[in-house]
Amino acid sequence: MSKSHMLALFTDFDEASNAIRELKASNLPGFNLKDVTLKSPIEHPEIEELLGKRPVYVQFFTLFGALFGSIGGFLFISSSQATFLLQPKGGKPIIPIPPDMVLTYELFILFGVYITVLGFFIGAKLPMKRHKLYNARVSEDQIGILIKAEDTAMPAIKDLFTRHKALEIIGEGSK
Amino acid sequence: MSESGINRRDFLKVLGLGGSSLALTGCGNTDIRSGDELVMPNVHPEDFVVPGLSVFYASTCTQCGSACGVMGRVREGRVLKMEGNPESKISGGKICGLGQAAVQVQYNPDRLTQPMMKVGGSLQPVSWDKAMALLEEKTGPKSGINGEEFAFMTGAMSGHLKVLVENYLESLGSKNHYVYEALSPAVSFAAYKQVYGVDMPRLHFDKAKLIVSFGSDFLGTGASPVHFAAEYAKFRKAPRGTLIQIEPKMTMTGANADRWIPIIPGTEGVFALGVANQLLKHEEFAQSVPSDIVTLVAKYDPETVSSITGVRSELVGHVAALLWEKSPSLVISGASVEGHTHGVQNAVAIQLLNKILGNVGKTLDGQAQSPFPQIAPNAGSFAALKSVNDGMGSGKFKAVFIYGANPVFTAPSFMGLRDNLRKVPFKVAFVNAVDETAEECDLVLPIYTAVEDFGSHVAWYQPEGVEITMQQPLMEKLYSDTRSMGDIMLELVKQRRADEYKAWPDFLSYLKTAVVNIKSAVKYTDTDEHFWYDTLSHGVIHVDAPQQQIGSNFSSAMLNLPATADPQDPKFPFYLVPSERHYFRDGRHANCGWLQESPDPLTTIVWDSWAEIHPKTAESMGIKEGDYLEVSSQNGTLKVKAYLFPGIHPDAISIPLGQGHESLGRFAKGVGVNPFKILNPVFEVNTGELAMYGTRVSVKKTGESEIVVKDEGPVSTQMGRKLVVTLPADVAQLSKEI
Amino acid sequence: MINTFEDREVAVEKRFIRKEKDIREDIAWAQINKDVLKSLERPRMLFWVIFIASLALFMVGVACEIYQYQTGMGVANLDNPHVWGLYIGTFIFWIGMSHSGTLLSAILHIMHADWRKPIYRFAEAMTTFSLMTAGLFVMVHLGRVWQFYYVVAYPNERWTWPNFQSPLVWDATAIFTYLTSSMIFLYIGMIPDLAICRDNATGFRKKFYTFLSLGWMGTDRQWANFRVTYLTVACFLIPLAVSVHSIVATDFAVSQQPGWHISSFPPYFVAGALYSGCAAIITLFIVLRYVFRFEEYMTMPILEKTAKLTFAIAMVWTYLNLVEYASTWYGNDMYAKQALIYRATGDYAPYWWMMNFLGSVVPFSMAFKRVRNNIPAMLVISILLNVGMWLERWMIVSPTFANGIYPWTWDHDQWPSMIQWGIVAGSFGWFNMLFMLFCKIFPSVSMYEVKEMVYHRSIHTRETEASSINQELAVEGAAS
Amino acid sequence: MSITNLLNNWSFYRNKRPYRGQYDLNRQYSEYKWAMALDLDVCTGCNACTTACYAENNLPVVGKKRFQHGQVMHWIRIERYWDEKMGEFPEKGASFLPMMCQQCEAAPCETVCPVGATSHTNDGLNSQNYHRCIGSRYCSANCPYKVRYFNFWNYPSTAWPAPLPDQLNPDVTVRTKGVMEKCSFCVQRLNEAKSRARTEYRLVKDGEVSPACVQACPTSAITFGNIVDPKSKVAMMWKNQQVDLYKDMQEKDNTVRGYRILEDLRPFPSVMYMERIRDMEA
Repeated sequence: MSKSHMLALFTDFDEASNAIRELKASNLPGFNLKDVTLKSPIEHPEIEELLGKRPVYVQFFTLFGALFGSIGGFLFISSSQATFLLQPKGGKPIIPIPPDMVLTYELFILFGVYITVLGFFIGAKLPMKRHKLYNARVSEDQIGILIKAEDTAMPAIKDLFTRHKALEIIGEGSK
Repeated sequence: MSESGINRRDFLKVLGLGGSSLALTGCGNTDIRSGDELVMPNVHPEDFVVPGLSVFYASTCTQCGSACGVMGRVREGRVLKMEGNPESKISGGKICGLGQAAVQVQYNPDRLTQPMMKVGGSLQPVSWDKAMALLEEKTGPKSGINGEEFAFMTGAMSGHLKVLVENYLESLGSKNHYVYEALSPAVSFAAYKQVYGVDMPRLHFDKAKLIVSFGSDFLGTGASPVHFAAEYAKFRKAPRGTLIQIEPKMTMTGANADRWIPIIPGTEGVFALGVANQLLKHEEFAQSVPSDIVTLVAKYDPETVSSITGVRSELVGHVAALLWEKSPSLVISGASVEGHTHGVQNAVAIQLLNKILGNVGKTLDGQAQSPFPQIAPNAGSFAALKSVNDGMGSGKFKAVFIYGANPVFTAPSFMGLRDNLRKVPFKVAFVNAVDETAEECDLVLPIYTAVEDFGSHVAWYQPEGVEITMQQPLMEKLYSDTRSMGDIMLELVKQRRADEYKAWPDFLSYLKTAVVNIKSAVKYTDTDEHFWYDTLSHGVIHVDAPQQQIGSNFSSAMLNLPATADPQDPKFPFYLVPSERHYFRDGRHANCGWLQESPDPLTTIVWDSWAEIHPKTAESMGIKEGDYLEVSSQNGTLKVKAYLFPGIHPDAISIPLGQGHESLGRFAKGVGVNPFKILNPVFEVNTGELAMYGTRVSVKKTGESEIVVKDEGPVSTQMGRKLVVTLPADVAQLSKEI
Repeated sequence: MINTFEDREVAVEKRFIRKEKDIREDIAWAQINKDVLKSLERPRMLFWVIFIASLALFMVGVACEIYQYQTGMGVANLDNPHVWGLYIGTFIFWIGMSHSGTLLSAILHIMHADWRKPIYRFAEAMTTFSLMTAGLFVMVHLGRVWQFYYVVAYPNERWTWPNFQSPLVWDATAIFTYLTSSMIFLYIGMIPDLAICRDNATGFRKKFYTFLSLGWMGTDRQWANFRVTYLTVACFLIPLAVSVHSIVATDFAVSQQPGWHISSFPPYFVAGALYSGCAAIITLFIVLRYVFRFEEYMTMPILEKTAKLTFAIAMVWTYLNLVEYASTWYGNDMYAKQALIYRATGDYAPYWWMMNFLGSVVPFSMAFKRVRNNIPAMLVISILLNVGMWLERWMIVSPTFANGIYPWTWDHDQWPSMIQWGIVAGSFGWFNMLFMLFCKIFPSVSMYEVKEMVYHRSIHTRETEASSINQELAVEGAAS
Repeated sequence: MSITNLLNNWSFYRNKRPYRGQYDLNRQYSEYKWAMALDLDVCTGCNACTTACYAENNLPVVGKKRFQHGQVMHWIRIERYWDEKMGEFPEKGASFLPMMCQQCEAAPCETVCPVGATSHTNDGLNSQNYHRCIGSRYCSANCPYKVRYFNFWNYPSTAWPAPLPDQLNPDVTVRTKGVMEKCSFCVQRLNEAKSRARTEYRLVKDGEVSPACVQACPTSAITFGNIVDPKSKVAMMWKNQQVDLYKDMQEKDNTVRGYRILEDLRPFPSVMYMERIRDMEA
C-alpha cells in the first residue's frame, strides 16, 4: 500500500491544535502520529507537545564543542609555547598559566558556539530542499499540518480537517 | 699616491716589527666610486684585508687643534667609524663626538668634488689643468708678483704641511703667513708668557684636590678636551677632588662643578685678587709674592670685590678657605676671562693664586720642549686677521690664499672683511666644501679630507713628552677630482724651487723623508722603511723631550685691573656671552647631521641657535621660552629664540657660536644665527686680540614666538623620581670602590 | 451597571485603550510581513542621504590610510613615547559599541523581556559592524600592517608563534571569537525571516533569499532545534561579550603605565561599553524608525524602556569612573596620582571635564518622562552620550603617554594630525555604510518574533481582561 | 612531540626568569650575561656616546621638524636635570643621566609584544627582531624608561643623502618604516667577539669587547662586561656596590653609590648607575 502526503492550512491556532488532538485520539489504521509535521510562522511549544516527544540533541554538540575548545585550546597554546624556546620572555615562565587561561576561555566559547551551530544544522536537517507541499502562507500567518498516511486513511483525515475549519487542504494529487 | 703602496714583503716585515693588531695604510684599495657599489670594492686588496672583517688604520683627528690619535675602522675600503687610538697619549683611546663626525665630513653630501672658478660672478667647474694654469699665471714666477703683494691665510697649522707652506712663502720672498683662528688661545698664551715664560704650561688636573676654574670649559672646548676629560675622571676618583667654577654662563664644565658661581663678565680677575687678599692673611703665604702685589691686593677686600663682581661677599672668603684647606689645588682661567680689554690682567690675576698657593711646579709645570721647532704648532690669532683685512682693504695684496679658515663667516661685521676681500684681484681657497669665504674667491680648489690625506701633526698641548701624531689615508679618495693639499703646495713650491724639490714626486714622499729624519731623535735603530711603516701603523711618534723650565714672575704692573666692571651703557644693558659649543667651536663643522642633532648638553636644543636668558630677567621682561628676541649691539642685530636658562648671570645674554651659516651645505645653511657678526670692536689691550666677551647688547621682544626644538621635556626636574641620586661627598667612600 | 454582552465588550474596549502598549496587539500578521518587507523596497529619501554621506566619509578615511600606508606612521603625528593615539582610543570605542547588541538580544532574551523583539535585530547588526570597524583600527594602527598575519597562530616551518602572553593576542582571539559568534547569532536568528523574504521575493532576490534561508519551512522539528540553539548561543555570547571588553581593558590594566595600571579597569570598560552601545541603539532606533517607517513596531514605550536601561547603565559607569579616580587618589601612587592630576588640570583638561560632564551629568536628563518620550531630545542626548564615551577612551589613552612615569620624555605638545582625524571620521562612514546596507537588504525588524510578541501578548491580555471583568461583574452582582 | 616533551620537563617550562643560577659559567643556561655600570659622578654629559651610537648603529638623522615632533632616534640620550630645590642659580651644577635600553631581565616590553619580536636572548639581552616586528608599539607604551624608538618614517630613503650611505655600518641593518628599534648593547660587536672566542675554545675576555658608547666615553664613565664572570670588572663593581641582579630591592649601606633606576617597578635592569657626588661644603 502506498503512502501519500496531505497539507491542511488553518488560521485559527486553537482549531489546529484540536485537530491534532483528535488525530491523536482517533487511532486510524494506516496513520501514525510520527508522520504529522507542524508548519508554523512562529514557534508553538504547546502544540508541539501534542505531537509527543521529539527529542533535540543540540546540547550534546555544545558539550563536545566546549570541552574540545578548552582542552584542545590549552594544549595547543602551551605546546606551541613549549616548542618556541628561542624567545623566552623575561620575568615570565615559558608557559605562563594566567594568559593561557584567558585564551583557553576564548577558545572554549569559540568552539562551543561553532559546534552548537553545527549541531543545529544537523538536528534541523538544514540546509534542505523545501517539501513539495510547502505553502508560503505558512510563513505568514497560517499554521499548516502536513501528514503522511495510507491512502485508505486519507478521506477520514481530510474530513476531520474540514470539521476543524481548515481553510484549505492540499493533497499530493491535487494541484 | 695610491700607487706608492707597500708590497707584500714590506707588510710582513712591518707586522713583525710593529707587532700591533693595527693594520697599515689604506693605499692599494681601488676607488670605491668606480663601478657598481654592490661589487666588493677591493679588487686587489692587501693580504690582511679580509672581506667582512674590519681593518683599523691609525691616523690623527684634525677636527680640532688637540690632534688626538685616532683609528679609522675600515670595511671593504670604506672608512666607517672613528675610534680613539690607545697608543696616543692625548686621546688615550677615547674620542669625542666632534672627532666621530670626521666620517661625516668625509661622506658629506655637500663636498666640493671639482675645482671651481669664478666666472661672471659665479663659481663654475673647471679642470685641474685650467686651475693650476691660472695659479701659475697669477702667482707663478712670470706673474711678477712680489712677496709683499701676496698673503697666505691659514688656520692653526703644525707638522710638515706647515713647513711646506712656509717654504712656499719663503720661495715667494713673502713673510705674509697669517695664521688666524677665530677662537684662538692667544690671550692666555700671552698671560702665561708673561707669568711663566711659556705659551702653555702643563696642567695636572689629576693631581689637584681642588680646581678653581674661572670660566675655563676644559671638558668641552679646552686645549685638549678628550685628554682633560680623562684627567678629570682621575681627579674625581678617590681622593675625590672638588671643582669650583666661576663664570658668567654655565659651561659643560660648570655643570659638573661642585659649586658654580655666576659672576659679572670681566670681573673674574678682581674676584681672584679678592681671594688672594684673603689667602695672604695666612702668614705662610705672606712671603709668596712681592710686597708691591701684597699692597695692591690689600685693596680688594670682600665688600669691594662683591660690589664689583656682583658675587656675594662671603663667597670670596669661602673660596679662599677651600683653597686654604685643600692642597695642592689648581686655578685656571678660560675664554670668558680672557675675552676682555684687560683679558691678560684677568688671567694673570688668576695665575697669581697658583703662585700664592705654591701650585706652580706641583699641579702646573712646563710642557716638554719640542725638539722640532719647525713642525711645532702655531696657534692662530685675531691680530693676523686684522692685518690681512687691513692689507686687503688698502689694496696691498694682489693675491690671497686661504686654507683652514673661514674669515668671512667668523669676522665681525665691523671689519667689513667681505668687501675688503672682494678688493683683492686673485683669491684662492682650499676647501672640502664651499663655505662663505670660498663663495667670494676666484678659485676654489677641492682638497682631500683629513681621512684621505697624509700628514703629521703636533698638538700645542702635550700631556707628556712630545707626541707627533701621524695622519694617513683611511681610504682611497672619494672623488677623483680632489687633490691633497700637500701635493698642491709641493707643486706651488716647485714653481720656483723645482730643482730643490725634484726628489719628491708627491707630498707622501716628502713627508716620508721628513718623518724618517726624526728616527734619530727617538733612538730607532732599524731601517728607515721600517721606521716609516712602524710610525704609520702606530700612528704616533713619542719623543721624550726635556721639560720646559717655567719661572713665575708677577708684578703689580701686570695686575692693574679696572676698578669696576666695564662701564654700563644704558642703551645696551646686557653682556653678550658668545659661548663656544663643544661640538661646533667656530662653526667649521656645522654641516654634519650628527653634530646638528646632538643636543647641546645644557639646553638640549638641536638644529638651532638660541639666546640663554636668566628666568628672573625673562620674567621681568615678560619673556617666555620660544619668544623671538632682537639682540642688538652697535654693530648689528640678531633675531633669536629665547631659552630660559638658570645657569647664567641675570645681566648676561648668551648666544652660542658656530651656527648661522649662509653657505657650507644643507645641514648648516640657514640654521640659527651667527653672533660673530654683532661683536663690537673691543680689543684686548696687551695683545690686540678681539675681546669676544666685551660686547654689550640690548634685548627686545619681537612678539613672535616659536617652539624651541629640544630633547628636554616640559619639565626639567626629576619630579620626585629616583633617577639621578646625589650623594654628599663626605658620605661617599670612593676609596673603598673598585 | 453591566448586564449585557455589549456592555461587557465596551468595558473591555475601554481597558484596551487605557494603558499604552509596547505594540498594538490587534495588528494583522500579514500586515507585519508587509510593513517589514517594505523596508527592503522603498525607504525614505533620508536613507540615501545617510548612505551617500557615509560613503563619502569612508572614502576620506581610505584616502588618509593610503597616504599613511605609503609614508609611514609619522603622518599621524604620533611620536616617541606618545606612540598610541586616536586609533587605539577609537578602537576601544567601537569594541564598546558592539556590546549592547548582545546585551539586548542575548541577556533580554534569557530574561524573557519580549519588548526587545522589535529592536534586537538591528542591535545585533550593530554589534557585528562595529566589531568590523574596530578590527579595521587594529590594522590602521599597525606600523607594518602588511605583516599583520604574524599575530595569527598559524603553523609554519620555523615553529614561530605569536606571543601568547601579549594582551594584544588575547584581543585578536577574543575579537575574532566575538565577531564570528555574533555574526552566527545574527544569522541563525534571521533564518525564519529570510524564509519569509524568500516566500515574498521574486527574481534575483528570490534566489538570494532562497540560498540564505537554507530551505527553512518552520516545521516543528526545525523550531525545536532552533529554540535550543538560539538559547545556547545566547548563553555563550553573554560571558563572551564581558570577556572581550575585559581583555581590551587588560591591554591597559596589565601594563605598568600610570592611569592604566588599575584593577577596576575591566568592569569599568564593560560598563562603558554597554553604555555607549545603548546610546547608539537609541540613535539608530530613531533613525530607522523614521527612515523605514517603523512607527508601528519601534514604539515610544520601547524607546522609553531603552532610555531607562541606558540611564541605569550610565549610573553604573559613573560609579565605576569615580571608583577609578578615588582608588588612584587614595592609592597615592606617585606616578598614577600625577597622571590623574595632569588629566584634570593639564593640556587635556577641557576634554577630560567634558567627558565627565557628558558621561555622568547629561544622562540625568533621561530621568524625565517628558524627555524620554521626546524623539529629537533623545536623538541629541544619545549622540552626546556617545561623544562623551569616545572622549573617555581618548582620555584613557593619550594623557598617560603625555605624562607617564618618565619625566624626561613627557610630551605635552602632541596633537593628532588631520590624518588621524580623517581615519577616525572614515570609520564612522564605514560603519554607517555597512549598517544602512544591512537594513536595506535584510529585515531589520524580526518579523516572526514580533508575531510571537503580538500572539502571546494578545492571549495574555485577553485572559487578564476577561478575569478582571468577571471580578467586576461579581462585585456588581453582589452589590445588586 | 611537543606535548610529550612539554610533560617531561614541566618544571623547566614553569621556571620564572630571572632566577638565581640562570647564568653561570658552567652553562646552566648561558655563560654570558652582559651588564653595565655607569658612574654618574664622572659623566660630563658631553654626548660623545650619543654620536658614537649614531656612527655604530646607523641611526638616522631625522632633522629639526621631526625632532620637534619627538621622532628622534637616539638610542642613548643624555638627560639633563636641575635639582628640584634649586635656588636662583644651579649652584650644584646639573645632573646628567645617559639613558639607554636597560636590558631588563624582566622586561615589561617583552611580555606585551604580540608577535614576540622583542624577547630575551641567552646572554641576557633584550633583543629586538626587526623582521618580526609589526609595529604595534605596545612595547614602547609599556617601557618605563621610554628608550624604544619607532621608525615613524621611511628613513633609509631620506636620512642619508649620497654618499652618506657609504658610512653605514655593514654589520647593522638599516631599519625601515614601521618597526621599533632600541639600544642593543651593540650586539653585533658582542656576537663577533663571542664567535671569535668560540673558535678559540674560550670565553670572551673581560674588556675584549665593548659597545660603541663605552669605547668612546672620554671619562670612561661606563663599564661593560660579562657579569657572570666574577673576575670581570663589571661584576666586581656590582658586587662592590652591593647591587644584586636578581633582587628587586637592594639593601645596601647608604655610603654605597650603586642603584638601578625605577627598580620598584621590578624590571630587573642590567644597567647599574652610581650616584652622582657633590661636595656639599663647596
